[in-house]
Amino acid sequence: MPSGMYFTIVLLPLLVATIVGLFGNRLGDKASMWITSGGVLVSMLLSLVGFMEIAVYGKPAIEATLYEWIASGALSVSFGIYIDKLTVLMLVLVTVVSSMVHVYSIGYMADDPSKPRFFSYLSLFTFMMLALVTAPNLVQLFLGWEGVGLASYLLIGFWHHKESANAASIKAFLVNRVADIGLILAMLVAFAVFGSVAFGDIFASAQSVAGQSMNFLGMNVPVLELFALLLLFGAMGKSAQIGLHTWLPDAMEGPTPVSALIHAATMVTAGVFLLARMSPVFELTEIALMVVAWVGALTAIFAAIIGLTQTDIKRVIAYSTCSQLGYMFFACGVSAYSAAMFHLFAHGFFKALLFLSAGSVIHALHHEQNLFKMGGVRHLLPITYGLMWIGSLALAGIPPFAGFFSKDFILESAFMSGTQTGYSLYIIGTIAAFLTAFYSFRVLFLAFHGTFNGDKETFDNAHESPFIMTVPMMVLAVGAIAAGMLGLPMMDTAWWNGSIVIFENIHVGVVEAHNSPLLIKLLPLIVAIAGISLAWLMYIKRRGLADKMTKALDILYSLSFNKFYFDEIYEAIIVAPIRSFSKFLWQKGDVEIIDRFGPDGVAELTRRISVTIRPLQTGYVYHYAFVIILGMLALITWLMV
Amino acid sequence: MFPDLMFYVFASVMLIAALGVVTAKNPIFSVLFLILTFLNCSGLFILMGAEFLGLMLVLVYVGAIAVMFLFVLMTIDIDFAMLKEGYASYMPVGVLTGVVLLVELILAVKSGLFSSDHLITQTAMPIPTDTQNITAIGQVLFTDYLAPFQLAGMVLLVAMIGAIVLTFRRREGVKRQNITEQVLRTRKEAVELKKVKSGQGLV
Amino acid sequence: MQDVGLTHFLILAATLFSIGVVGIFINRKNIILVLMCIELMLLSVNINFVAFSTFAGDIAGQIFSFFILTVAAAEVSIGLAIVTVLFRNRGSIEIEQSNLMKG
Amino acid sequence: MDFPILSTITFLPLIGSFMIFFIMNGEEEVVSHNAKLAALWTSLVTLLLSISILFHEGFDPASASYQLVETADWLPQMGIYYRMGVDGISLPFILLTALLTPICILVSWKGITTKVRGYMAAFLALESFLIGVFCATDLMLFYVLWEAMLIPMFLIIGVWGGERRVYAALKFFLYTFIGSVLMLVAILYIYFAAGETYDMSLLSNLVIDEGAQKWLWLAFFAAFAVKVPMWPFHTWLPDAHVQAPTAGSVILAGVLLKMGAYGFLRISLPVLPEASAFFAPLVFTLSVIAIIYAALVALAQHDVKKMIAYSSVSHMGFITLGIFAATTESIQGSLMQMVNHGIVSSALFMLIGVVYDRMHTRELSRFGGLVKVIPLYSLVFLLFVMASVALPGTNSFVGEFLILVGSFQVAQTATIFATLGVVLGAAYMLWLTKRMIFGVPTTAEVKRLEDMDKREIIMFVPLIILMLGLGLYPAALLDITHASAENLVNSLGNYHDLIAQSPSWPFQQTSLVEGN
Repeated sequence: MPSGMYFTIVLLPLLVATIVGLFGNRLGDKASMWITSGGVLVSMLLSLVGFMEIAVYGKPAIEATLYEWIASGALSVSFGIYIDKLTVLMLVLVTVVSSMVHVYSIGYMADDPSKPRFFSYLSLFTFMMLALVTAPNLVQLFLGWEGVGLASYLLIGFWHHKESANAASIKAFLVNRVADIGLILAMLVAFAVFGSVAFGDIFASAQSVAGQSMNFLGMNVPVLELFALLLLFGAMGKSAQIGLHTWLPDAMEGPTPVSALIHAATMVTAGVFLLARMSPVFELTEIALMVVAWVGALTAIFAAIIGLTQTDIKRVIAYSTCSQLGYMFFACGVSAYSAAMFHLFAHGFFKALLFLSAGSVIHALHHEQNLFKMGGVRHLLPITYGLMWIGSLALAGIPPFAGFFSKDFILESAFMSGTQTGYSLYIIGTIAAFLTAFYSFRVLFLAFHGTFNGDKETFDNAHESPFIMTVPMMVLAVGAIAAGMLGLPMMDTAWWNGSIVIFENIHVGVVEAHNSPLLIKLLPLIVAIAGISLAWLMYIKRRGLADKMTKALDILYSLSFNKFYFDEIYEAIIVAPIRSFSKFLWQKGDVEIIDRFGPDGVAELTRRISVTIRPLQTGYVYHYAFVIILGMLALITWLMV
Repeated sequence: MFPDLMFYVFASVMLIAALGVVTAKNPIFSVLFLILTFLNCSGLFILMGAEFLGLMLVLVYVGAIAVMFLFVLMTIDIDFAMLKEGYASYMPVGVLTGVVLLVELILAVKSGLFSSDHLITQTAMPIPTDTQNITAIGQVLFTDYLAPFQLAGMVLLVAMIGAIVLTFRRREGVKRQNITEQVLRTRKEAVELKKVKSGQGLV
Repeated sequence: MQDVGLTHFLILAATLFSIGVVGIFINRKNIILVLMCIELMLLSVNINFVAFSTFAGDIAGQIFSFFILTVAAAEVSIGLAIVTVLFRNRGSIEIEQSNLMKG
Repeated sequence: MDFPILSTITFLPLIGSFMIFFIMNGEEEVVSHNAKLAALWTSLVTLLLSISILFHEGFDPASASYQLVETADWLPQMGIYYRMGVDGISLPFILLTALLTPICILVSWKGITTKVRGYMAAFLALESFLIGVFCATDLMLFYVLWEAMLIPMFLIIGVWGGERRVYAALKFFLYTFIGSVLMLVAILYIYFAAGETYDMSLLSNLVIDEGAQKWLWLAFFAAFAVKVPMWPFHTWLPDAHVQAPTAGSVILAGVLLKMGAYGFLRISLPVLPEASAFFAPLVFTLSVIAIIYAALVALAQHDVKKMIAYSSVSHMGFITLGIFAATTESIQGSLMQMVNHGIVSSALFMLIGVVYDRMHTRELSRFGGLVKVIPLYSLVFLLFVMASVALPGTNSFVGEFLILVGSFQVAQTATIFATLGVVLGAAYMLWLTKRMIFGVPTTAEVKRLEDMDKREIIMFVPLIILMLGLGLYPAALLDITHASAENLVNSLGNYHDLIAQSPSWPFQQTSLVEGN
């Protein structure tokens, strides 16, 4: 079976996760760590082989079924794999980052008492993510989708004694669940419209239903727009797009390797993957694509603005993830799926690298995450410092790093689409690029330059991380550098061999992107350099400048610092009303209405009536006998008359 | 004429005895009157050709029930005179009810609904003419009415058990067998080893 | 005086029944007497059954009478057992005192 | 006639019950122990026998008709016969009952200390009647067993329950009894309408005029909706659950609630299709209210058991929605979801029972940080929480998804609102998990807790296996139900067209896909 290798890639992490999950305590910490890491590493090697096969040698896509999972009526859902270029790209990204994070965690979690649990969760996550990207149908994708959500829930709340970690894990799960409604409904619509949930069937009949509309909640909606918008809603949750992003920063409560793997490189990109996977559908829509582009662009700038002022090193990177995901959505919205996937791929490496570097700093400083309590540690952590530079440059979009090419391509595609919307999107994207460069170097300068602001003891004890942690970071750094160069062919739609579909005659921007004016091409680079310079100016050259600006832009600053009050608004308009409404339903609805007029009311009525007629029962037998006789007399009389 | 005459004799004695039952001062007399009532009734039954039932009446009512009444009355030590108190106060309403009832019943009987011409005779289980009454009853009772007959037996059994259970008293200080305890007994509890010193005995 | 017929027996039974009813009323305090009066009433029912049986020429009436006999016996034995227990527990067989069933 | 396997599994527990109740005598302690053992073995043998049905040569899962049929005279003068038979709709419930009873007996092994003999006897009798209800194919036999089941359950709640057990038991009894009395009237009507027969296999051919159908439907609805329970007839459930002993809750949630849904599938839909179509929008409306309302109320609970009880109401809302949507997918989904709910909520009640046995409280605020003290327990708890929120890979996902897929084509708006229940369900279950399992152990009694012992592990193992097994390989169940569900849907004829003409309730279906 040629597909055997791919099944191995997917199932191996599950196997090791189960072994370690069930017998971890008996195997011991060391064995648990190496079994899981080994399993994922093998998976990674096989993925690379698969990448060579499919992506480099261009073998046709593989579709294979393990067994039929759900079959009822017209519905048939199978467990299987669907391996095309899109998938192998994700396979490589997921397995590489995951295995590196596994290895890194061996060092990072050295002091943690429950290592087997942590590693089995990590491997479980890897399995779920692989199941997601290899899914041949929406339902299996949903399995992986929820599975990664579960793993994320478990890992965010890994330190379950921390109240904030528990709250964050629930928040992550619930916000994602809200978005899942979109995905569930999308599956329902898919089944109703296409009669199937398999990608192949959907793509095959997408064209033919393009003109149809259906009734949805009393409105008459074009079928494909509806389907695409529902998918988008689902994707927004996982990928933390504006409105549904609130869980991502909180998710930083989890251990840092988790943030690197789940909340930067892989899980959060599932939404983008979904959009790219469904490109044959999105290409047929108009409104949906535009909404995707706007959601992405708004998220990109909005998250970047918040990222400017955060003080927690991980939160800054989290907002930057959010913003970069916005870029990817934005790219999908302007039909530049290939650029989105390219950006996703490169971003996976450098963002994981950034997180792991941040983790290295945090580890060295005894779990200090506040940027303003760091500073000047570049001599103590030279390797981390160097790697952080690579990551930040890649994030800021400086050539020859990957970020440069993909970001450029996205912005050019927007600009060349030639519409008003395209121009506005281009401007927003460019501003976001400036902000990105600024805040990423703000982190770098605040953490590594200047003087140390924490307590002295911590500083004295700070030391470079062990090799087990730095080596994976270096591997990722190599990936971050190489991805940009090696990935260039991906920009060409033809490279994707049909796994991404773009209607180039409609969405001209993608084709024309290469022909954009030089200024348009260079502007993102220029603003990025400007952003870095500004960061240098504010945080190294003249340290007082930052405070002055804060005071000058008081309102803007507090808006950004308080994350535009999203959490507070949600609490006030959704959470609190639901809480009091549920209490109302219970105490008024159930107790005071249903019970009062239902069973208790009837019982009370019965009781009252019986109290009224109770005295009739005197308890004297001869009274009863007397009544019987009277009754008999009456009966006889009645019969005779 | 003779059977008619006998009817009037039996009937009048029976009614007088029945009145005696309800009015006698001493309950013992009531029971004796009750026996008299039963005996006369038994005579009526025989007059009607139901010899078996008539004799059963004597056996069951006089032999068993009435004796039981007597027995209970004797064993219960009670001031019966006290129970007669207020005897008069209920008399008017009691008698009134009784009279009204009687009048109505007689009117009902006299209305002719129950007269012989309305009777559908010789239908379900005709009385055989060639056998004795007891044989006839037996032939029906042990065939068509077998199940009710068995049930009647069950009723009597239950009544017997019921009466025993009701009056049964568990007395203190009476030793009883406890099977579980016996089975659960271990060697340790049952046997005690004592060293007997030679020439001394145990006591 | 006419020939003795069904009507005579029915009236006799009715009279006996009425006497039983009156008896229950005037002897309401004494449970034993009440029981005896019930016996009287049952007897009147028996008379009816047997009379109908005879005059209709159908043996079923006698069979039913037989069953009533059984029930009467059972009733008396239980009734008297209750009286005995009542007396044992309360030292009295007055009905007025047994009104625990009062609502 | 072949070996009467259905009668055997129905009456074996009853015989066991009689043996325990009337024969065992003597020392309290010995009797208790023997009663437990006897009950356990009886129920285990019943379980084995009922599993053997699956491999019985007389049973063909591809056939939709009643199989392993047994017929005998009961009261032939009144047209009442003893008819037994199974098909794909009833078999899952028989297996579920047979599985849950031994587990319930294990659950009560230590928790029940008084009148153990009576308790075990009541449980076996309950099992017997429940299996009987699902096996019966004679309406009168069905009714008799349906009512008979009330007695042991009433006793289990009323005698071995919590503080307000009498209130709860009476509420349970009266609620269900009123419903079933109305059902009796309807059954009698059908008896005469069908030409004096109670044979259920003939009923689907019965033609009843529409006006009468509606009344009959309402009468059956009274019985079934209370049992399910549907909003607003649900208020007995939280009380009954809270007061019942753990095993009582398990069997109540696991099997008893399913009887109502089973009745809808067995009688309402096939016998009264026109009336069902007429009232379907009403059922959709009530189902959606139940899903959302109960989930919201569950959010406000502080008593763990009450919360799970309300979650049951919410989950059952999905099931009624699926049944009356009446597509093959939705009916198979409902059947599957009933089994799932039987597994998952039973397990949750058992889990609550485990800590209740140790701490004698169900107040949420008294727990917290259990994962630190009793990790194995917490793992199992988490597993079942995930199953309860219908995570893919667990059995509940398959059931819920099939229901939604099937109903979406028939009751679109209702289905869309029902998906909200998915979020709310996750909300209260995760909140519960957080308060109970995670955090730091605060009270001294929590710190003293001991983890699950062998007996407790044994009773969870089959449930965990089933939960994951059915989640990953649902065909095991879907294959059994497939033929019957399809047959039922086909026999409904123009049911779906009729729904569109029914009076407009808030959740009214309109045609789905239109060409341009």
